[in-house]
Formats: sequence, structure tokens, C-alpha cells
Amino acid sequence: MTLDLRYTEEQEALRDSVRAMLTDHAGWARVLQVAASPEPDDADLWRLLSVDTGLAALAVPEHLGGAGASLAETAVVLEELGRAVAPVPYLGTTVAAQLLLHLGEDELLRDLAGGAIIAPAMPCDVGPAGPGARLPDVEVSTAADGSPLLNGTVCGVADASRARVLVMPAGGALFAVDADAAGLRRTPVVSLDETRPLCDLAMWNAPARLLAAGERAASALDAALVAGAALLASEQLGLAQWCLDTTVAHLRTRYQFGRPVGSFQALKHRLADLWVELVQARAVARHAVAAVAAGDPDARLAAALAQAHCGPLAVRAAEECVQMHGGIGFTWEHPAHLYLKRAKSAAIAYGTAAHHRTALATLADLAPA
Amino acid sequence: MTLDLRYTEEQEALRDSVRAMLTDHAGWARVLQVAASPEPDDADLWRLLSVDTGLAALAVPEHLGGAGASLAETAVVLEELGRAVAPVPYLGTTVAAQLLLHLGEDELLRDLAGGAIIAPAMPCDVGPAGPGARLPDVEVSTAADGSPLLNGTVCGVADASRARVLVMPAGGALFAVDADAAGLRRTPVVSLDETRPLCDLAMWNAPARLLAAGERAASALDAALVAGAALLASEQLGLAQWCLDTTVAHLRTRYQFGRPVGSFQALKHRLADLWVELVQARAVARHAVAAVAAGDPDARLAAALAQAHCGPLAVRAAEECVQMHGGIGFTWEHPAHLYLKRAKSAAIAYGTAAHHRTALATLADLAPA
Amino acid sequence: MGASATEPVTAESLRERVDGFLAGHDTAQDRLEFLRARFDAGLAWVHYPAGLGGLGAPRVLQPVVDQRFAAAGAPDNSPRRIGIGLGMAAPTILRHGTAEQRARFLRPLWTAEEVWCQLFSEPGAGSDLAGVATRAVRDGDGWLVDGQKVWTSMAHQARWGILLARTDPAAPKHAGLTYFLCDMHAPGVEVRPLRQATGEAEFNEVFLSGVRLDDGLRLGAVGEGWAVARTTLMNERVAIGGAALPREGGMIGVLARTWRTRPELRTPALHDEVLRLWVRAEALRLTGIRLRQQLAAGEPGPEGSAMKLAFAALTQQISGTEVELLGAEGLRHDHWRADRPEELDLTGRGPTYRWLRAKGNSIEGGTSEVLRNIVAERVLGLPAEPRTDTGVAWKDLPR
Amino acid sequence: MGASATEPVTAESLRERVDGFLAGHDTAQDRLEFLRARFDAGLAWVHYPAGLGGLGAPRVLQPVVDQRFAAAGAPDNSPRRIGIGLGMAAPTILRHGTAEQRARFLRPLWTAEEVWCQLFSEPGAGSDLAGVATRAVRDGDGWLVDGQKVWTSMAHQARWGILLARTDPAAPKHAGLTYFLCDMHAPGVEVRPLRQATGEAEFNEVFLSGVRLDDGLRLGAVGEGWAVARTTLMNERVAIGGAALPREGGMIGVLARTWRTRPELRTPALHDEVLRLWVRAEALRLTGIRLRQQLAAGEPGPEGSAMKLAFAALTQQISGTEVELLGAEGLRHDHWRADRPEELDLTGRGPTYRWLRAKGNSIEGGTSEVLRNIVAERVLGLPAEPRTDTGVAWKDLPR
Repeated sequence: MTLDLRYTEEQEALRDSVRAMLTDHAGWARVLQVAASPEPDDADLWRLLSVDTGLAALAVPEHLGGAGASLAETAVVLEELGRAVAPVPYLGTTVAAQLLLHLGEDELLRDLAGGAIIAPAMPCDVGPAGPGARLPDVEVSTAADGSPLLNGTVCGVADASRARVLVMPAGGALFAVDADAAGLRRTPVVSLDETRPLCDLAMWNAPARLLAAGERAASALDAALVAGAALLASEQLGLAQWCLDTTVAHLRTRYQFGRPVGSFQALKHRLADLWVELVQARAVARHAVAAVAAGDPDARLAAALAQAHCGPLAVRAAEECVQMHGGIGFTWEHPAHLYLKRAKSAAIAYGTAAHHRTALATLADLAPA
Repeated sequence: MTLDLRYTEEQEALRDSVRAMLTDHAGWARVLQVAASPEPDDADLWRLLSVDTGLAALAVPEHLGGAGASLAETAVVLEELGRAVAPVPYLGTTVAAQLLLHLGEDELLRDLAGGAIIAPAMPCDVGPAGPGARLPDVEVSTAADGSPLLNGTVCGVADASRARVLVMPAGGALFAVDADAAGLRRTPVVSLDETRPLCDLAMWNAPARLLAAGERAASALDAALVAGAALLASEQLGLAQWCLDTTVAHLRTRYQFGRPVGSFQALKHRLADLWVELVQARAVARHAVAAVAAGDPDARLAAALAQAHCGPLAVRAAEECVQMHGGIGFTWEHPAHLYLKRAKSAAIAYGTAAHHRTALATLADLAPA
Repeated sequence: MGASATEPVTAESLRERVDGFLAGHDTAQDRLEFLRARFDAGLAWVHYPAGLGGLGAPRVLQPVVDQRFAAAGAPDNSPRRIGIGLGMAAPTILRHGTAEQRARFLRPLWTAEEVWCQLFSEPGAGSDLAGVATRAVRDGDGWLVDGQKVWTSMAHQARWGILLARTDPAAPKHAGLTYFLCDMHAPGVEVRPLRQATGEAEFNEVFLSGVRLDDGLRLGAVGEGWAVARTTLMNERVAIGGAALPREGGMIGVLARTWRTRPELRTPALHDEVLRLWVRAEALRLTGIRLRQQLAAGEPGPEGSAMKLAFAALTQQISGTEVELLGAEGLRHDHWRADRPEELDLTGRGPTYRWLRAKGNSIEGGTSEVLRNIVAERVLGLPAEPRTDTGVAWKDLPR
Repeated sequence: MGASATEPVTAESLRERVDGFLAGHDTAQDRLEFLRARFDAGLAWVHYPAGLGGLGAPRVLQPVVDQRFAAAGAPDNSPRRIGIGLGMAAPTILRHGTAEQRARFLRPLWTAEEVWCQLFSEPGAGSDLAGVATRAVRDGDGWLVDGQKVWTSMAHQARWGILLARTDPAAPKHAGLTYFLCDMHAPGVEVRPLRQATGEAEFNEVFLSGVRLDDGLRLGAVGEGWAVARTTLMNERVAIGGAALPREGGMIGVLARTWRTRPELRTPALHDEVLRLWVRAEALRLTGIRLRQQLAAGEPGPEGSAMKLAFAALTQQISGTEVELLGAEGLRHDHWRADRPEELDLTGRGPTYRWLRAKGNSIEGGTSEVLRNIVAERVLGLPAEPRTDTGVAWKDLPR
């Protein structure tokens, strides 16, 4: 199948409006303030993205309160959120929406479209490259009334700190857990990336509702993780683009030795090389969301490829941004460190590049020695 | 054990005299001429190195006609031979000498010290990182008089084209085979590196003499291969140093845009980075020969480390040399291509960097996933 | 400008035109006659003006025509053999040539009756093309040219060459140049094969000794050579060859197949390198697909430069890994004959040939270093380095 | 010069001197008294002149003395805490100071009674140190200093700072500088902590507002500041810390242990990366051993620059790989408190701290970019770039 890897005019218009909104409401000083606060995310910004504009449920069908757009549009929003290192649980909510769509959980989807945060309750590094192996043990028992109860600990969950509902894999099935339920405790984690902080979940007989079991649960989870890996690439792309743009802008105006620093050839060549990688990242990221959106049989490979390429690229872009800003890029008062930390946390989310290359060994039939 | 990684004054003097000799007798025009000729190597130069100066048997004891020096001196000669991409079977002969020393084969060592070429008869990529797995099948049978006969094919042998005697692993033992024996045929191979060309050996009942069998054969072969990998690093070091020096010299005198090309910062930074690797290669290569010469228990690890570092370094140095010379570096009439080809063939000889890293996984206790 | 009296050209109307042409011309007829007729029908390069082989149509419609002719089994004009003419000489003549020059040169160029070569690079002027030293001196109503050019592919087969020469050494380097169309059959033109590290002689050195060129062979004004040459160079970089490859269609496919079919060669530590290269190759392939989609939609971008840079680095690394994977076997070469190949096949011959030839990818057609400068300045908008060579008379520059 | 009347100092004679000193001074006595006495006995830095804490002995013999004192359990002068004084201020004062300045400053510097800091870098002058804008203006028999310095470690504890200031803005940049010893207790000196990406505030900003310095605090002649600063910088780069590490003694050891002890974290594709890093770490360690052997043999070389460049890149990559190996666990940080650490421990705290802090290794003490320039020009002998900033009055430079 030939997938269209370009942006549509509508997507470009969407990008412009999201960028304008984030410029107004998620400037980096604001982001740093939220990151340094005890709050896990920016509740005002989330309200803007969900209740006020409906951007948080772009890919939810209209009859469920969403915008009825596709993941290709969602990915454009993620590019802009990555560009702003915006502290909102957008990615987790989007992945949860994919799960719920697969399961036909219309009521939860309506909640989500209404602004409720719903998050997958898994360690943030679980990805499609073999999630089962990394899923923690959560035990399922049965209450007197026959309803399920969950017991166990899940560490390092992203986007769940203010979630209203958690979608939890346990015992090979999927459950919905009310985040305020007795028997569930969320503990904030001091996180490398405070713009997408983690929390730990502990459950003692937490009441849950079964969403799906067996093959149906497994395939829904898998599809959502593939979508997550694919979508994350767009966030990484936007982040890397900000790093490149900001570094170029700095080097054009920073003078040393009587010259703009950006006229020094060694830096120019490194940034040219970074741009070469970025151009490819755009193709790879667009391909991944297009493949997922189209239900292409290549979607799994496309997502692994996107993470194998875009994860390291975003880290490299952020590292070059810090280095080429010199001392100032290493200070708390400059936003570069927020991008550096987000890039690293994104490189781990939904599986590292190494996990995805390992998966590609199978997907591309390149067996180990 | 603390090994001395510096050069002694005597070694520096040795270097000066070898370099002077090679400047006179192995200028690159001469090397290109020999490489393009049907001759596998430079017989005149070999006579100079063996009969006339005794440099080919530096590490053979004096009572056997050698110079009684150590492998640390041999390595200095190899640096200079690498610097000159000299077309002589020096490395193979040195490795053969190590084998024969382990086996106490005094008579063959005397021949070798007298100028005879003796070569290990193995594919050139066999190294200590697991030679058994790559050794070809050569069958051993017995003649009417009880003496052994060899049957089989060995492809891609270096330094053997003009050898008088071949030291051949077969059936878990080691044999000496007269290279002129009936039943042995050498076929020259069109080689990537015509300064160290390969040949194929085919044997039909070739008469041989048993040198050692069982554990004694295996340990002698292994020790010689460790020595070969360690020594090769010095050749690679010398080659890389030539590439850096020649590139720097070119960039100082080549003008483009009204400036010496060497004043362009992107090239300067790449060469500075290459120098950083080269400085480390010197320490690693000296450490490897010192460890082998001292019989240090670390010798195997030191040799693997040296090949893992110096093999890729030499290739990179030669590649940068070609690239930074621009078009001229890509012509047949410029020596850069000789270094490029030698660097690649050296990166494969005695095992690739990948083989040696795989070996280090065991030696350094870093098990695979 | 004025509104054209004819209908706008569409893909549909083009298909009809081709079908009409094919109805009147047997594809089995004399090749040259067929190609000349196709040119005269405006179906050669449809974006060229009417009368010069085109219809003034959008460039993106060219594939419609080419595919229709190919499907009908029509003879082609050996586009790879005349690549320099098509890609560089033609657009430059079209833009800067006189009516006479366009009429004289474009038709035999397109029909491959006359092969072209490029006489730009010199031993002393590679990346710094504006530094060329080949002199052209007024000689009555013409010019006498003396100098040496290098890296001239097809010179030994070429009828014409596009030539950059210095007409005023006292002017600053960019100002003292003039552009000529050089008669390769003129007395004083000597072509010698130039052998490369691969052993082949793809290229030539061209020695020009008192070569006399009529002033009618000057393209553009005297002293305007640099501006004319920029048209040529811009077109060199625009060219993106052929159709999109399928997955593993390029050099990576060779490596992947070797890895799959020769398990005995695999080294554990090489596995991840093969995977990394596979990722990069597939990323580059998708980049090419996206770029073609943009071009087809009339949205050209600078991504072609990214592809050339990435392609050069990638082919070098893939072929280098393949040679190492093969071990001793990888050190066997097929031959060192000084062949004169006319078409470059990057996946042809053996692994060592591929590895050696790929080294040229980051040098030819603009070195990767020059390309990075261009990307940094024109795409990213980073400032130029301070120049010391632009305000000075060329003859006074250090070299 | 003249022949010295005393015996040449040898390792043996030094050991005897130390033993003699220790016989007369209880290592358990008052720390400061002990250190002052050691200084006065010429056993502080033996290569310094007699009377200034030394004996005019070869520098390579210093470890003999230090080891002897350490073995005896003698108090030390917290060499890491006063590193800037020892490594930068002291050699500069020794070389460029007056007799009074040497006598006044060196003793309390060595005994750690007075901590020093370095007031060189400015927000607008990082890599281009000769571009500093902090002004020093004549004020009677002294100077008035105004400006802002940055990246000043230990400023909050320092008694003195070595200060580079501009005294003639109309002179070319290198010619208009003067070097001062800045009284950090003087009115107008304000020190503010500067927080880094790690959350810590290792460094400070120092604001100088009408700070009055006596002319006796000028080091070297007016306008000679750059030459004096070069002495400081040269000494900064010479320093190679401590003893050689054992195999896996540095950051690589942490990664290797994690790999070994946490098999559940291993990813096949990461194995070769760990091996490559191990190779690089061991190569760098051996390079350090070889360099120390050369220094001990009195053969200093430029390899220290190679080590700084390689070390910065390697620690960044090792720690980055460690974080990824740990996965979600690697994204947990210990705390973001704005601590003010006095000593840098590159293998301390957690993986995320190590990874963040390592980013500073290629910036502090000369960026890797500046160091590559220095290597290319001073070690390899490549030509400098054309300079546009050296012949112009500083005040007229673009910035």
C-alpha cells in the first residue's frame, strides 16, 4: 500500500493553531514552573486541550464526543506538544483511547472526550517490542460479589498521576480501575523528566472492572502499544525540530571571536548532519502514523523503525542543543535541559531503540548469529 | 603487572633506521608497481629485511640466527611497514616464528632467520577469537612409509605465495609442508589488498611432517594467533599515522577559496578527533605487544582490545585520507587507495573487530542478553 | 506573457497526444527518426517550450509521457548515457542560450546524437569551482582556450562540453569567468583516461591546448560565467534518479541477503550493526518516497541534499560491513582491469568493488563537505564564513 | 643562574627530608600549624623555589613527598577544595607576581587558609575569553572594576579571585586586558549561585559593581593581561588528576556491573554497545597509564588533550547507555535540590545525575570544540582560520 507521507493543508492549519495556543499557554518559563512544582502536569493547559478545544480526543469518533479525525492529525498535535515539552498527559490518554476503541468501551471514551484523563497503567518503558516480558505481576482475585480485585505494584507509570481511570493489564486480561478507588495508592516519583513525570501504583484489593480477557485483551493492548510507539515518534520529531531551530537561532546571534558562532564550520556541519537525520525522521514518523491509521500490515514494523530512528535522533538533537549553547545551555534557567530530559525519557518510553532493533531482527528476518 | 607502554630509545633508533630504509626502497610508486605486477611481493625488499638486516627475525633468539630482540621491537618494525604499506610477508613470517618458537622447531627457525619465508597456512581471517570454528577441513592420511599426507583446500592465505615452508593446521595437529612439494598447488587470488595478496592452497596427498598434535598443537597455534592479533595492531597504528600525517600535509598546502584547506574548521575537528583515537591506539597497541612479550595472563584480552580498537581506526584514518584529498585521493595515481585497501584487509586479518568484541564478551565477563 | 491560445496541458491530454503520436509512428522504425519525431512533436521534455521538444507543460507531468512511451515499447534516448546533456547542459542552454544556440544544440542533445560532457573541475579547482584557471583569450572573432580539466566523465565519447574558463584574471574570481560550449572535436582537445581506486577509468582528464572556439559558442555574456554555471550546478543537484525502490531494493538488500543465507559468517557483535544499517536504509528509502510525493504535488524542498548526504554515508558503511562480514572471502576482488564503464551500477560487481566505488559517492557531484556548507547556509540559514577570496583579483589569490 | 651550593635533590634525599620533618612535627598537632611548617620546610611543592614552599626540585619528585606524608597520616591541604588556587592561581603568581605578591599569597594559598576562584568567563565571553567586557578603570592609585563573571566555582567560599578585566577598550582585544587579584571580600562583590541542569549550583555568577582594587593587586603590567592569563590556562590543561584507575575503575565499571548483575534488563541489541563502550573505556585507561609513564620519565606530550576530549565523550555515552539499560527505572531521579557540592564525583549519586552531569564535561574547562581547535593547530600544525577580530579595537567588534 502506498501511504501518503505528506502533511495535508488541514494538518498544517491544525499545527499553526496548536503552536499559537502553546506559545501563549506553554512558554518554557511556565513549563519550568510546572515541572518544578509539586503538580504532575499543567491542569490549565490540559483543560484547554481537552474540554476547550477537543484536541485531546481528536481520534475519537464524533458520536462519542471526539473530533473524528485520525491518528495522523493526533501526530501533528504531538509534534507541537513535543516542540513545547508541554507537561500534559496527552500521549497516555491517546494510547488509552486506542485501547478503548479496540474494546468498544464507548462510555469511557465519552468520559475521555469530555476531558477525563484515562491512562494505561503500565511501566512507561513497556512497548510493542515484547511488552509481556516487562509487565509487572498484578494478581487478580474475586470479591464476595464476584467482581475482580487487584493486588500488586506497578512502578514508573507515565501520565497517570491525575488520571480518573486507569486501564490495567493483569493476569492476561485488561481492567478498568477507578483511580480514586479505595485500595489504590499513587506515589509520585522524582523523575528525570518532570514534564512527563512518573508515579508508582500500589493496589490492595483494589476494585476493578474487567474490560477484556484472553486474545481480545492481548490484541487490543498490542495494537495500542504499536500506536503509542508510532505516535511518540512525532513527539520526538517536534522536540528535535525545536532543538535544531533554537540552536540555529542562538548561533546566528551569539558572537565570539568577532563572528557569529554559527559561521564556524565545524558547528555548521554538525547541524547539517542533524538536519539530514531530521528530514529522515519526518518521513519515518509520518510513515508510522500513516501505517497505523490505515491498519497497514506493516504498522508494527513501521512503528519499530520509527522508534529505532527517532528516539536516538531526539536525544542527539537535545545534546547538540545543550553543547552548542555552551555554558548557558547547561543552566537551569535555559529551557535546553527540559528538552534533554524529555528526549531521554521519550527514548525509553514504549521501548528503547535497542528493544525496537531487537524486534526488527524478527520483523525484517535478520536472525541473530 | 605494570607493563611499560613507552618506546625505548633503542626502539626509536630502530624506527629511524627502518623508516630511512623504507623511504629509499619502498616509496609508494615502487609499492604500486609491485602491487600491479604479477609478483605477490617485493623480493628485493624482503631480501633487505631478512638476509641483509635480519629485521625479519628480530624476535628469534641469537643462537638460532635471529636478533634476540622481543616482539616489542618487532612491533616497531611493523609500524613502519604499515606506514609504508610495504608488500612483504613480514607479519606471516613473524607469526610463523612464534609458532615455531613454541614448538622448539630450531631448524625451521634457522631457515627463517636465514631469509626463508615461512607462513602459517590458514585463511587470513582466522584469529584467536575462535580460530577452530573457521579453520577449513584438511584431511590427514598416511603414506605407505607411515608419513602423513594432506588433502584439502585452504582459501585466502596471506604471506604464503613465496613461502618455502607452510605451517598447516589439519585434523587438530600442526604440520610443516614444503611449499614446492608435489601435491600442493598455490593459486594466486586477485586481492583487494595487492600489497598483502592472498593465495589459495590445494592439496592432493601432499607430503607433510607432523610438528605437534593435541593440546600442544592447539596451545602453540593459539599463542601465535594472539601474537598475530597483537602485532597487527602496530601495523594498523603505523598505517593510520601515515594517513593522518599525509592528510595534514596535504591540507596545509592545498588552497581552495583563497585559504589552505586545512584552515577549514570542520576538517580540523575531524582530524583532531582522529588524532584522539590514534593516541589511544598507540597505548592499546603497545600494551598488546608488551603483554604478549611478557607472557602476561592478560595477553589474550589485550590483543582482542587492540584489534577491536586499532582495526576500525586504521580503516577510518584511510577513509578520511581519501575523502579529505578529494578527487585526487580517489585516483589510482595517489597512494591513498593502497592504504585504504590495506586497512580493510588488516581489519579482517586475525579476526574482525566484531569477532574480537564477541571474544571480549567472554574475556571481560559481559555475557550476551 | 499573454494568455496562451491553446488548452492547458493535463495528464489526460498528454496521454492522448502520445497515443496520437504512436498511431502515426511505428516504434520499430529507425530509432533516430523516431526520437527526432518525438522531439518535434513536443513530447521529449514536456516542460520545455514548444518548438524545443516540449509543450510548456508542468514538469511533474513528464512521467506520464515517459511511461506511455515505455509501455508501448518505444525506443528511448539512453537517458543515463546522456545524463550530463539532459541534466546540466540542456537547462543551461535553455536559460542562457541564444535562439540559435537553442535551435542548434537541444535537439541532437535530446536524441542522443550528440553526447555532452562537463569541463568544470580542475586539479586546482575542485570544491572551489570559481577558482578555475583555464584561460580563454580573445582571438579575433573567437577565443583561444588553454588549460586542464579533470573528472570529466564521457569526455572520450562527447561531441560537446560545457566549459567554464577565465577570461579576466585581474577581476575577482567570480567576476572573471565566461561560459563556453566546447567543441570536443576541435584541434588541441586531448582526452586521457583517469584511473580510480577501483582500477576503472570512469573519468578523464581533458587537456586544452590552443583550442579555438568561435564566439558563437559563448553562452551568456563575457564575465557572466559564474551566474551561468550556477544554473548548471543547481540542476545537477535537483536530479533525483528513477523510481522509488522497494524495501531492500538497494545495497542493503545485498547485505541482508548475505546475512540471511550465510549463517556461518555471522558474528554476534555484528548483528546490531546490520540492524542499524537496515534501519538507516529503510529510513532513507521512506525519505525518498516522501520527497517524490512532495515533488509530484509541486512542493519541491531541499530534502534532496539530505538524501545525497545520507546516501553517500550509508552506501559506504553498508558495503564496508558486507566486506567484513565476508571475512577472507570479502578480500577477493574480481579484477583490476582499467575498464571504462558508461553506467554506474552501485550494486553491481563484487563487494570490494562496491565498497571502493562507494567512496566516490561523497566526492563526486559536490563533496559532502561542500554540501554540508550549502545545507547549513541555504537551508538552515547559518551565516557564511568570513571570505578572504572574493574581493581580490583572482591572479593575486594564494594557491 | 649560577651553580647552587646545595646538593641536587633526589628521591632519596627528599624521603630523608620528609622523615626529618616528621621527626620534629607531630602529625596530630594543629593542622594549620603543621601545614605552615611543611611549607616553610620547602616540602609543600618541591618544584617551587626555596622560601616559597619548595626546594627547586624536579616536579616529578612531588609524589615521593606526598606519598611519604600520606603514609605517615599527616593532614593534607584539601587539594581538591583549593584546586583553582593550586592549579591556576599559584603558577601564575609564581611566574608573573612581584616578590611581595609571591610572599603574600602563596603560603596561605597552599595551606588552604585562603581559597581562590577564577574570574575569567563572562556571559558574553566563553570560548572567546579574550573578549571579556568587565572594565577596570584607573582610580587614583587603584582601580575600579565593573562587570559580570560567570561559571565561578568556589566563589562563595573564596577569599581571592584571579580576574581578567579590560583596561583599554580602544586597543585590540588581546592588547587591552589586565590581570588582577580580586579581593572577594571587597565592597561591590556579589556572589549568586548558578543552578545547572542537574539542579545543583556548583558554580556562581559574580557581579562586580564599583569594586576598588589597590594597584598592588595588579599581576603583570597593564595591557599584559592576556599573556598572564595564558600562563593560567596552560596550567589548567596540564593538570591530570590522581592515580591511574584499575580496570573498570571509572564509570564503565558501574555500567558493566549493572549489565552483569541485572540480566533481566539486557536487550540483545544493546550488547554490542556495551562492548564498544568497554573497549573505549579500557583504551582510554591505558592511554592514561602511558601518559603518566611518559610524564614520570620527563617526556610530557600533548596527549592530555586527547584524554580530556575522549573522557568527555565517553562518560556521556556510558551514562546515557546506563540510563537506557535501566529502562523505566533509569528515569527515576534522586532529588532536584539545589545543592552546592564542593567536589565533583562523576560516579556518585544515581544514573540520571551522572548522565546529566557528564554533559558538562565537554563544556567546562574549555569546550571540546575549542580543544579540537587547539589540537588541530598546536598538535597537528593545521593552519588557523582567518581572524577578523584581532586587528580591530575591541569596542568596535560586533557582538
